[in-house]
Amino acid sequence: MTKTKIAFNWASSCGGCEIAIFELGTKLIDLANKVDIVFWPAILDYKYSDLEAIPDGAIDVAFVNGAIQNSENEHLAKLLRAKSKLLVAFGSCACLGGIPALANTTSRDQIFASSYIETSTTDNPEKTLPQTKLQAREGELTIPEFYNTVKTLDQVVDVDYYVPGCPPVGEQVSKVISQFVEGVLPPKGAVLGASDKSLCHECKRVRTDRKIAKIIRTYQTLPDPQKCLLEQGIICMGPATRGGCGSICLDANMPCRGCYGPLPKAIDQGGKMLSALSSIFDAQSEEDIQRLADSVVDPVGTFYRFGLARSLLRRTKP
Amino acid sequence: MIQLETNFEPKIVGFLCRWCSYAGADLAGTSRIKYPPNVNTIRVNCSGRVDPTLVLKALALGADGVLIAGCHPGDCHYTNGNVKALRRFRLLQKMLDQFGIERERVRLEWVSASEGERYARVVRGMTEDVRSLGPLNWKARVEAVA
Amino acid sequence: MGTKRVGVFVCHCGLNIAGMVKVKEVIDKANKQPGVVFAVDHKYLCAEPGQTLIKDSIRQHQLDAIVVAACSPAMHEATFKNIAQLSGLNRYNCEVANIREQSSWVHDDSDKATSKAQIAVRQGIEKVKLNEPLQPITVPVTRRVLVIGGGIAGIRAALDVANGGYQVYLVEKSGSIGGRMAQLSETFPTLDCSICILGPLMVEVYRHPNIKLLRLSRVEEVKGYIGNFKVRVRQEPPYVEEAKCNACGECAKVCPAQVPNEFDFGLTWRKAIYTPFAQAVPPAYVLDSTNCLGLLPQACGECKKACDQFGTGCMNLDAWPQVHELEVGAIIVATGYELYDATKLTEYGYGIFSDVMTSLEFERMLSASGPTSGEIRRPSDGETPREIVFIQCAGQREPETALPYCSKICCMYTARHAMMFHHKVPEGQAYVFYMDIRAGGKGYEEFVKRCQEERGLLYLRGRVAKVYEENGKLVVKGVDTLSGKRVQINADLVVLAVGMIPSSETHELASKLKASLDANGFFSEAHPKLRPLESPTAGIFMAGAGQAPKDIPDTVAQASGAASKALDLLSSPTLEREPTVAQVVGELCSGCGICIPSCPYEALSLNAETKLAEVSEALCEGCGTCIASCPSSALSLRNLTDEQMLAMIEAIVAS
Amino acid sequence: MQETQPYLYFPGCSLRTVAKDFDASAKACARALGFELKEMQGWLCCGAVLSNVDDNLMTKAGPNRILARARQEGNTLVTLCAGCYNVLKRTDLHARHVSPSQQAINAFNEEPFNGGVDVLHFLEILRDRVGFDAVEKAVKVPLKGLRVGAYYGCLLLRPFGEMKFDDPNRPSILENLLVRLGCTPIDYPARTDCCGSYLSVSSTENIQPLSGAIVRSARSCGAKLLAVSCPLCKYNLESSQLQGINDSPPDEFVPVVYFTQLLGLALGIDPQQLELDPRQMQAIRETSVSTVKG
Repeated sequence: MTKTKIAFNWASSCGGCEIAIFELGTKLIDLANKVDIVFWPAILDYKYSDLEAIPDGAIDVAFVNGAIQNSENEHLAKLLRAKSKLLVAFGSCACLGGIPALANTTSRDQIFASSYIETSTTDNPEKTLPQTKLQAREGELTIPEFYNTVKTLDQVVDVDYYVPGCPPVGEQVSKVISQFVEGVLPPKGAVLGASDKSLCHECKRVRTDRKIAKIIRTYQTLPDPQKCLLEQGIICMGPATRGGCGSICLDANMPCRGCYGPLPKAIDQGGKMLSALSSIFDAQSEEDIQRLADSVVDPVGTFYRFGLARSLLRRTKP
Repeated sequence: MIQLETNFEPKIVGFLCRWCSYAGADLAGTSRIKYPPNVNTIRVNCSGRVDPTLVLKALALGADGVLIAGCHPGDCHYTNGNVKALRRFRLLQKMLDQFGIERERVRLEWVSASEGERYARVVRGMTEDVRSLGPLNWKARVEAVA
Repeated sequence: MGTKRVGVFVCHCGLNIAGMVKVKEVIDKANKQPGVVFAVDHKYLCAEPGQTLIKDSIRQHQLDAIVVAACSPAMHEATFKNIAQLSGLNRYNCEVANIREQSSWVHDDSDKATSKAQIAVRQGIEKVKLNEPLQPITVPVTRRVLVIGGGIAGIRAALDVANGGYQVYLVEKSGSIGGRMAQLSETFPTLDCSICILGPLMVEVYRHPNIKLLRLSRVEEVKGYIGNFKVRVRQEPPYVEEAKCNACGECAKVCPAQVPNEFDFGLTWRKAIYTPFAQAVPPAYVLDSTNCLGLLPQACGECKKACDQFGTGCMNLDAWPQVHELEVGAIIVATGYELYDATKLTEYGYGIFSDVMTSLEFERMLSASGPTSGEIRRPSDGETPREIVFIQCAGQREPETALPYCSKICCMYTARHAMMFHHKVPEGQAYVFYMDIRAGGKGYEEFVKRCQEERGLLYLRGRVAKVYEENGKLVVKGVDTLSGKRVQINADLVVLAVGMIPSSETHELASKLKASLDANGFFSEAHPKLRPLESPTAGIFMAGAGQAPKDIPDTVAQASGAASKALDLLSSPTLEREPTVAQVVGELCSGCGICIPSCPYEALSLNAETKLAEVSEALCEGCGTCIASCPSSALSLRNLTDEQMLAMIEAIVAS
Repeated sequence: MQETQPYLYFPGCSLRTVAKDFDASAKACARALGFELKEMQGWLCCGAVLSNVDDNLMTKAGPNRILARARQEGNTLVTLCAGCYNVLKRTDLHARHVSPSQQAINAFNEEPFNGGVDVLHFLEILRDRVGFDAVEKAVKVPLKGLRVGAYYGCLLLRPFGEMKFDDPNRPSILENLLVRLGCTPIDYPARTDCCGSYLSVSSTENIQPLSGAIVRSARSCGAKLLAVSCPLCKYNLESSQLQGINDSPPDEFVPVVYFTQLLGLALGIDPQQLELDPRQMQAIRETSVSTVKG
């Protein structure tokens, strides 16, 4: 039998998704017998040329993690798209934009300014900023162009399947990969390795009355490990987020941050969470309502921690 | 980027509660009170029906403003749907501030069934505010800075 | 669903729409919309030919859904849904686009009004394409009626419903029914003695087997909906057993606590235990606990002693307020009126000069059972006034400082007052300041004419600038616009025809009933012309001055009308409710429970086994608040789903 | 309680000519109460009551210009003359919302004005900013027994919808102040009647019936003195008595003073500084039991 040809690549990401694959541990060995990894820059030295050399459509399935934040990310995404029969957005960044997409609350100029000029540890008297091209003695040097707006993978290429998670949890990953090996697949566009119901559905915490009298942040309290965090005043994205992760954050007494992304029918994860949360505000008067709303620090960062690029507005007003 | 088009006519989506504000708008009609035609209304049973997501969607689709109008607090036909609308709206406002969307563009107003004049005033005021802010044109804006 | 064959009908409404909106262009635009197979206009779609046109077109073009672009859905949505149903469509495959109230009538730029109308029509098309056929939900009707207010309106309405064979609860806040009419001396234009014609009706109410009279009662809470209201009424104790009390009055004789008698507007005194007035119904004494020297702990108790010794022993000083949980199918609101606070009209000096009085105070003075047993006396010194000035429109038709509206009855009763004065003080001289005489009504004009022609009765067309006291007389400075002269009258008594305002607790009651009020605080009607007896809130009807100032004949007519509306509602054991309620899509619900508290009607609950949310359709009012709160978008409102909202938003924005 | 920052102040023509005493006494009182009246730059005639005529836009140009200039220096403007107060306050109100007439005026004037200057009367400063309690504390010479009839006239009070200064039919602000000064305010019916205003220029004969009636009414109710806040009212009330056409014997003459002059006396300010003439002082001394110096 011919082995399934698999490629892995990372775009703008922390690399956690690569680790998620290592998490398979010994399963990797069995995997190696079934599949044939043709491209995986994170662990083996590949050049663009190696990828370019692969005939179009020769790869069975390519897993791309990371958001699209620069021209290289986009170039490789397109290249892999051409070379692969199936393209999978792997991990929250590829699916939703992820943490890198929080850059959409600012702009390239601001990011450059703080990274290359303002930060106290920076020593850059000429205020030199990254140039895409530079004439050096060796010839023209180029680095990728940094984008103003971070995109999800499917905002630059056609994507067949989505595997959310920051990172996707181990057992889900192996399940997903074997799904591809066995070729038993749902219709195009499906989300794999995640539940269609919200995290609340699998959450073991006890819910009593759906009311929030005040908002507290995790560092301000040691939450009761038995009770629903939302009812303790901690903003937990669980109600608006796909389950399937095994609620590991909640087991660690930490609220869900929303990395598994919006629910199947929800138009916008952040908007939905905002509505759900404020709906159960325990406030009647104009003042109390305002007070509660004000106590939600950084709504965008809270409700769109992983989903900004995938959201309705996608970024702050340019 | 976005050049201000001359004689720009704001496009405003209005969610009106059936019992107070929609009736108020009708009263403006029966009283023949004139106001600008920039708000097209969607009749909902209660301002509490208006999901903030729909507001975001309207803006993303290209609306220059969104008006939500309901009964005055205490007068809600469904006891306190308008209070729930207010809870959502206040938090939404805070988030829209972060997105850089001017407060004049998204408004929650109380208009009772007897306040035709007030409805006309609200529409006039909002249309003028949004007009002076210029088009929002969200999609184009975002793509312009890709 | 998307493949519906949609028909669009655009109404000219004579020139109301066609005068501003270019109907043809609306048709053309509609024809371009995907799904629209037929579009036509008509002069009056709501009239018979128009309805036939719709019916025929539905058949001819095998339409699955229609959009009617006409007046506000508040006007004729039901009519058009009915015609759709008659033509074999499900009534929910009909949408109304409002191109009159919210387009042609409010804009003066024809092009802009037209494009707004086009958008409205497109919204309707997009929505109706996604409408699902629904069957109305039938619910049982509680065949009882609650009447709030025991004045002539409430009395008449209660009697009519009761005679119709249904049980009535009549709630009255004071100690007796009768209301304002009981305080009047005569009624215009016939000069019938007011209490003589009211009294028998009051007794009839008291004796009627179908009427349960709850005096000293207030509505505390109203739940439910048309056909099935649940009303909590709190009844203060009279401390007297109605049935046993024979109104001997021994209790009042010994009562040491004297208070101004509100029935006579403080022109007389009453005891803390009293009967509101001679003909009070029920004919029993009442103890007003706020003015009693003390019940908890009992401070005096003289009344009880007297009652036990000389009376029927009907008193019980340890009584507690009662709470009645009433279940009714319809509510008739007859809360009546009060007078505008005359002390605010500082130019007339009411409350400063004791001889400036309101028309109702004067009414009491005219009444045979009143403080002066019908004689006209100056409150200051008890003298018979010779010169009397009546000021009409006091604080009325004054949008800037007082009431903007006309109370409709003042011209008539002032004429009557002037005439009565002249009958009682033949040598006296009466002056009436008026803006213009409004005597529309059977025999009214004739009556006013008669008064005006009376000797010693002078009508002055003009307003009064100020009233002040100067050596024992009230100096009334005004102008007679007909002679163009400033006039000054040194009067003994000044009577102000103060405007009518809704009873003090109207606003509070309205929000309990969820019934809307108009700009002046009166109950507003579902339609000023076509549904004047109904509140916009289904199942609530109105009678009397609580809806607008009106005289007794109009009040009685409206009361009987409201009663027949209620009877109509009760005539069938069940009633159909809008099926446009919330529903849960099970596979999407995660049972997070966020929606549960958002429902004001406890229609949402988590199923014990599945742990998923479910809706009780009988309880759901379809407000849609839960839909907005659901983070999984598992809840949706029938025929106003998120998909439909988005489709309509797109119709607005994308055009 | 005591204001330290100076108030922007509009004197107006009369207070520079016939009513210097009003101006002087008010400034002295302000100082004694711990605040300054800072005269605004480049003020000009308010246009007097003429500018209430709606169809005459030209008359509105002046007051708009004044307020536009005042706007440069602050957003409150204090007036003393009831006429100026009436004109300027209503001009500001009118300017606050867009109207064809306002647009026309703004097109005409070099500097457009769209409202936003709170025009206050000196009495409002005393009542709302300083507070009558503070005023009472500052009283050195209570004017005990001084029977004063406060005269309001029209311009402070009407049109009520716009002025919202006090109850147009039963005002009380002057009386409330006078009581704090130790005076006995006299209530009399004609307090708010019209003095005849500019008819004193066009048809003098009409002043007597109007102003004369006011004086008679006050006198018959026992007023020994009239306190006003308008130079024109003062002129009419006095002339109606001086013109001899007044039937009353001279000893029944009722002097007319500005409320600021009584305030000044009570605050212990020298009558000369308040520019009180002998006749007025005499009337005051006669009736006031307390010793007023000077």
